Amino acid sequence: MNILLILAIFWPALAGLAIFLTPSLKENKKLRGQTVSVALGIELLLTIIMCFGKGTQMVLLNMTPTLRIEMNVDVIGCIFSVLMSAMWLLSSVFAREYMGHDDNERLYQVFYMCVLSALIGQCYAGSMVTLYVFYELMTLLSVPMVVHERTPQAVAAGIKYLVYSIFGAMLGLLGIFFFSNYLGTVTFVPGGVETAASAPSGLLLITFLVIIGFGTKAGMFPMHGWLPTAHPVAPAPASAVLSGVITKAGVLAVLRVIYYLVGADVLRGTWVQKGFMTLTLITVFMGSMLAYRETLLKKRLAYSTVSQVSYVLFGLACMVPAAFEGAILHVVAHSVIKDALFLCAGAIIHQTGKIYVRDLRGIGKEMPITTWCWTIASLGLIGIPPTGGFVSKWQLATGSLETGLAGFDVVGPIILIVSALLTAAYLLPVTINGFFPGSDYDYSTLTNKEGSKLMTVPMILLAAGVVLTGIFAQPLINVIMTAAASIL
Amino acid sequence: MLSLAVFLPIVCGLAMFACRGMTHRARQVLTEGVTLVTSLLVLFCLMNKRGVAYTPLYLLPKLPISFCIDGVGSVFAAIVAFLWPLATLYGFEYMEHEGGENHFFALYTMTYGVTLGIATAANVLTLYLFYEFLTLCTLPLVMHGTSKASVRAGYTYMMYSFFGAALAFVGVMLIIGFGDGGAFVMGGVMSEAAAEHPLMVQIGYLCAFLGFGVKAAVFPFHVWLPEASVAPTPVTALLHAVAVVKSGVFAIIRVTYFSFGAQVMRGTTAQAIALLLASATIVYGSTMAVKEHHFKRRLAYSTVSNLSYILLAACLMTQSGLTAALAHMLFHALIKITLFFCAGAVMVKTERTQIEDLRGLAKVMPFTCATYTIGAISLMGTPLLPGFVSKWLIGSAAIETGTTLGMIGVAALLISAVLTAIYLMGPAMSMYFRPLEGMEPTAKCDPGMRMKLPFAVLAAAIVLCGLFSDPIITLLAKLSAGVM
Amino acid sequence: MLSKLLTNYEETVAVILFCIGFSTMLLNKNLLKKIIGMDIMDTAVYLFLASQGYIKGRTVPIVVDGIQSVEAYINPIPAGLVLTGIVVSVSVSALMLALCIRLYYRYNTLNLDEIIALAGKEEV
Amino acid sequence: MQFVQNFPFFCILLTLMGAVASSVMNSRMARRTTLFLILADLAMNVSVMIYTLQTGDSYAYKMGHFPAPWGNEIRVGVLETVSLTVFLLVILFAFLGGMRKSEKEIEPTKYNIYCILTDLVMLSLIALVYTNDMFTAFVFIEINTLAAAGLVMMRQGGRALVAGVRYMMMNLLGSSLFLIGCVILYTITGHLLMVNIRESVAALAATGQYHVPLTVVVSLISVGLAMKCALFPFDKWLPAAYSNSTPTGSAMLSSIVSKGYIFLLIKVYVRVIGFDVIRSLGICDVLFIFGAIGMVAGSVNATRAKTTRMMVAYSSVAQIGYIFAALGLGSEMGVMCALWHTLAHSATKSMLFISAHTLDHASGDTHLRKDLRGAFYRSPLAAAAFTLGAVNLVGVPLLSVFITKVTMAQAAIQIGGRHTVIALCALAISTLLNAKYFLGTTMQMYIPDHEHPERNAKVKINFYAALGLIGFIALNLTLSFFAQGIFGALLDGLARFA
Repeated sequence: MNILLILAIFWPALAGLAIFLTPSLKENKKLRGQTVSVALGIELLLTIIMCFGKGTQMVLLNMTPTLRIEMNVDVIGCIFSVLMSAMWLLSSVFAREYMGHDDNERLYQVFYMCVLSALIGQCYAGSMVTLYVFYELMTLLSVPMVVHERTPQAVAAGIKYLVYSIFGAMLGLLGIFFFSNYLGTVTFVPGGVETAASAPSGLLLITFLVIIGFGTKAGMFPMHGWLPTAHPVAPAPASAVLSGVITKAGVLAVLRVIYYLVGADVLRGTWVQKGFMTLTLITVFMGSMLAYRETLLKKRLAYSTVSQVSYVLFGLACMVPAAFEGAILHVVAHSVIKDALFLCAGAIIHQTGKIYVRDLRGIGKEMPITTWCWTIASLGLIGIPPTGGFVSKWQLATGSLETGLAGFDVVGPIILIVSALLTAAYLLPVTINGFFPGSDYDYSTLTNKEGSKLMTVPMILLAAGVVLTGIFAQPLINVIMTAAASIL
Repeated sequence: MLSLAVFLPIVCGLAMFACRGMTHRARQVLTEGVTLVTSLLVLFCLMNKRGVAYTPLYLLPKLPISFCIDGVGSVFAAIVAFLWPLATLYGFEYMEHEGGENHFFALYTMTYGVTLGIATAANVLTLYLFYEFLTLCTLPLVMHGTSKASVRAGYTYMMYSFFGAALAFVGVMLIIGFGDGGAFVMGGVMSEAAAEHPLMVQIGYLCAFLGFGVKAAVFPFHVWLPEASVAPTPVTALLHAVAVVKSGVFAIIRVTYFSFGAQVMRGTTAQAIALLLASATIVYGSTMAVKEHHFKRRLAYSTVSNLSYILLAACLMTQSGLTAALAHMLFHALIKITLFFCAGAVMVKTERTQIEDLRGLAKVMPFTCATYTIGAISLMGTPLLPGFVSKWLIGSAAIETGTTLGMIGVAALLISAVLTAIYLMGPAMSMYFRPLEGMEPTAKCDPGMRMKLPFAVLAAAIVLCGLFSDPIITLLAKLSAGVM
Repeated sequence: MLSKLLTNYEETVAVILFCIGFSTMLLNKNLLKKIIGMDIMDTAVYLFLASQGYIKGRTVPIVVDGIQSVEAYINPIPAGLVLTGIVVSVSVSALMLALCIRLYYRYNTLNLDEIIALAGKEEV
Repeated sequence: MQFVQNFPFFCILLTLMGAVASSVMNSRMARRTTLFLILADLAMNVSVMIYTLQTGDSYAYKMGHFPAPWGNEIRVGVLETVSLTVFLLVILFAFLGGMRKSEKEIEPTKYNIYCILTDLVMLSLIALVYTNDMFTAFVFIEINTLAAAGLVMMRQGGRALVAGVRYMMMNLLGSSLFLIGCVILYTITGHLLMVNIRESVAALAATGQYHVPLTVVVSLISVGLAMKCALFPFDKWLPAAYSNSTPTGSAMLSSIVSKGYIFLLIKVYVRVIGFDVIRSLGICDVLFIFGAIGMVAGSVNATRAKTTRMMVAYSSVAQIGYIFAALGLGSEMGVMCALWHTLAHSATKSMLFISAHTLDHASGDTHLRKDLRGAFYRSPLAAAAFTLGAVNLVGVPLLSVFITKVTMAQAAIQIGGRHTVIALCALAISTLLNAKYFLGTTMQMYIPDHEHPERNAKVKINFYAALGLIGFIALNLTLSFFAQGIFGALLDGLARFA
């Protein structure tokens, strides 16, 4: 199993480098694209296999006597890893068409693969240090994806992304220093290391800082500034994984800190939990508002990410089983949905070159499949049954009622619902104007601009996923239950 | 043997002054040869002659000049011995456009010996002696250009150094006076003196700290370092990133742990002041580096802040602190010299000195830019690379002390880490992701073999140090525990 | 007090003379006067020395009417010293005077301040 | 009584004869005589030195037929001979180094007088070092003063003459204070031979009476000699006097004349009065304070000096400050430091003066510091010598002055308290200032003059100057590298000095 674990972690990176260096793949774009997809397919397989190897533990590398890179496969890790590799695969397929005429595509692929490695590593991380290590690597490796377009604003956005993330990571590092001081260890233990009911006030403060730090990646309120700048400038497949998956890396980190290091029991009811919840709620609302006011298509999606990821964080902040399940479910749902939306947006931009929402009248006529996918995805994000979004949000709402924190149990659900309405308000117009351009729409110029299969298939799959996660949510919920039971 | 290692380069350097009429080839062979031989000698001593003391002469009765390689000294000696041949090799190609090679390499070689002298000094007087010589040897190197700017830089350097020397002299004298003779003993020689007149001892420590701190570019006295970056790059790279500045740091480590003694100084006001200064310098240096637009000056400022990382760790006055200090000393040496080499290569090959001019250089000097990037990401503390390891060690050592000052130190550390990312990654990104200006993309201006070789070696060394840091750190921990 | 001064009046006079000489030498601008002051000062010193050398009721150490015990004579050394001293001071004042003449030829003044001022104007 | 024991006396006699004889010679003869005298004295001293080093003891040498209490005698020991050898070497090199230039600067008719003055300075130095009799000391002080004044005025420029006058005034004041001191000492002890004075002073001090007179005596002597050495408050006359003389003149004045007085002062403290008494009188602290102030003040003035020689001259004030501060520490270590610095400084400072003159000459008979830019390329040897001197005075380790600093610091730390702080501060500050003006000037020498490339051409310096400079360099390096031995010799010399 250890071999498989190592393989699961490093396979994408190795494959990426191999692809980059193999001379025969230098020229042949098509072949290269296929190889990448295949490689990612294998990776998906590997991660699925790993699900049967739960509890595998190993030390990857000793950096210093006190600094060990140790791995530990558990439920949460498996869920995240499978999700991530799946998303990766689909976006890579999409990318083959989208990046078709890009001459730096080769370089892009390498980093694309390496980032996945870092992510998988983070999923299987067995200790805070390990997590931090892969987190940091992932940040750096994903920068080239952001600046890929090579435009000045792309570079500027890249630097902004870098600085925000590094700052967040530094807060995380600070946390590690103090955790190893307060808790004596930074190895993950389900339910948290600190079992004593009363935690030193320093520990609470540090925990809060760490949450904010890793919240950066998840675009949580005080540190969300980079996200709307960075995601849109990246090429569509990149932005799809950036906001669909990479934001979840932040979520994962927060999750690990709260439930596997400090312990929910320690934090429950403290100012940390309240503050954290407040921040998430602010973010949820603010994100939706900004998305609503935004006219650039991709940027609007970026803002929506800001708000949606904070749903997840809110779920984590509640620290009750139901909310926890909701959170994990929403991780899955949101990844799928946001991937779908970004791919759609990418397809639209790639085929029509329209980047403003207002220009999208009649898009449904030009690109029916894309628009349908978009519609389904948006419904999912709003939370209409029977999509995954509905299940997750339902769980979140119920969970938030159970927290028993005066005020939050009322405010929480309300804000969630309000933001859901806003979500409808900023996503559906595309569909509506797209299918019903109105009487003055000139049908004569109408041509089918639908993209090739490479573009449509992933979208369709994702759209299907949106629905399926809703219908067959139960098995997933059961899995999550076990995890939740172990840590709450 | 050891004294030979110290004096061989000095003598050869002096000899080179004498014979001016050498051909390029002969000089280069001679210089490289001497350097390599010395490095081998050092290696030999490291292997076989640990803890054996040699006393070539007495300054006065009871005041010997003596050498001895002990644990901490061997680290510094090893660093120097590893880097010097590389830098010399690099220097050959670089200096061809600067001229005045004869006395340049003569002094360069002499400096090697002097630095070794510092590394292997067995008592504080010897240390001080070579410390002063270092100033004198490097002064002409700084002014090598003999332009107005370089003369001014030289003057600044000289004044600051001697200010430092004057302060250090006071400290050294107090050490010799109170700690009979001031031989280096792990744990210090001042314990009873500290009991008798604590104030004097603290003043002495501060004097020594600030005095040697001038070379280590501690905040109020850092000015000379960015100024001195007008010097030819081999000088800036080796001397102002490794030899000279590290000597300052090393001297502080020496007096802290081997003369005054960590036990004695821990918790005193002197330590507090030292720690605060170090923390201030860390942040200040990074901030200035961010503001700076001249490539080499930016790197110089980054040196300022990184040196204070080491000082911060050293002034924690715990064993883990010392370990961290040594680790960062080693890693920063490797990384910073690499960065400077890249800057130098860019300067020689394209006459570009400003950050803005680096745009798109990756197209024409891929090798150099790649090396630079490796250096940059490892200095900003990317996991799996050395910078992270040392930062980790420093941070945990600081927390371990559990003092407020430790916390402040950690805060400074992390703030500066962010700034580091800004000022190092900015150039790296513009190298790769900005269009090249004023140059044919086809023009290949990567430097020649004699420059590339050091690049390759250093880059490899950095990565290896990062991946296999465990044995290194364990060794350092042993050394800092006072094991030979 | 006064009686003390009167009883060993040589010393008193010597001190007074010394003061006169000292002040003359320092305060006067005129070179010649300075030299005179210097001489007075020296003289004062010699007077002092000579007076110390003489002991009441003893004779010069020259054998006139049969050798007597040592107590009969005064110690000749002070006298010798005085002589030497006088010689020295004479030579000193000679040198100074010669110097004065040179300076006078050069700047035809003897006022030291003026001379210094004039000399300051000359090339280094 | 071996024959070699007569040599000190012969030295004095021979030099005296030579000086007198030179008055009727022409310049070349006079010069040769001087050279011969120097070499002869050197030879004799070296042999005496070897003798004393072998016996390790010091002996008194009776002059004339009168035994101790009445007669006049000289005292010879390791300390005397070693220091005197160094001084004589300095004289030799200084004379050689400045010979040709002095010929140019002095009227040919006056040249033999110049030689005579040199002889006399040498004579009085030897006598001051050897004599064991207060009044003899006074006489030779006067001779020294007169000869030195002659050297100051030798160039006969207006400034030189004025400098001479001021020099005379200050020095005569000093020597007459010294004389009064002697006389009072004589009146209270009834002796002039140092040893006998020592005994009776010890007796007096034991009785506890005569506290005031002793204080007066010591302070008169100290102040008198301090005036002549230009200790801080009395230093106004010095720079003009030193910097307006001929090369040899300034070298001798800075490093021979003043050193003679200092040696005498040390003798008075150690041999005549005795240190325990001195300390009880509390004169030391005064000297220490003024010395410390001098160390700083002199350097401060030096940084402001426009001309090179002025700078060097002012640095002499600072160095004298070192010596007196060391004496003022009032411990054996302190005296040792003062002695060592007397030697080190005389070797260094004379070298600096000679090389400064040579460099000025090579740079087109300039005086200004800024004109020295690129001087290294004009005359490398002189520049090297100057650099060595400068670096030495800055106090770079391994060199002689650094040893002074170490000794002083250690002595101060032994005493502890206020002394430590003051001494260390003074040392630190003066180091910094020295670096500022000396190394600042030296750096300039190595920067080629880009505006006037023709000024970087090499200028030939005459053979004797080169000889002198090389000699000086050798001497300094010897003092530096064999410090341990010499220092040790002086140390046990001092033990037998009292």
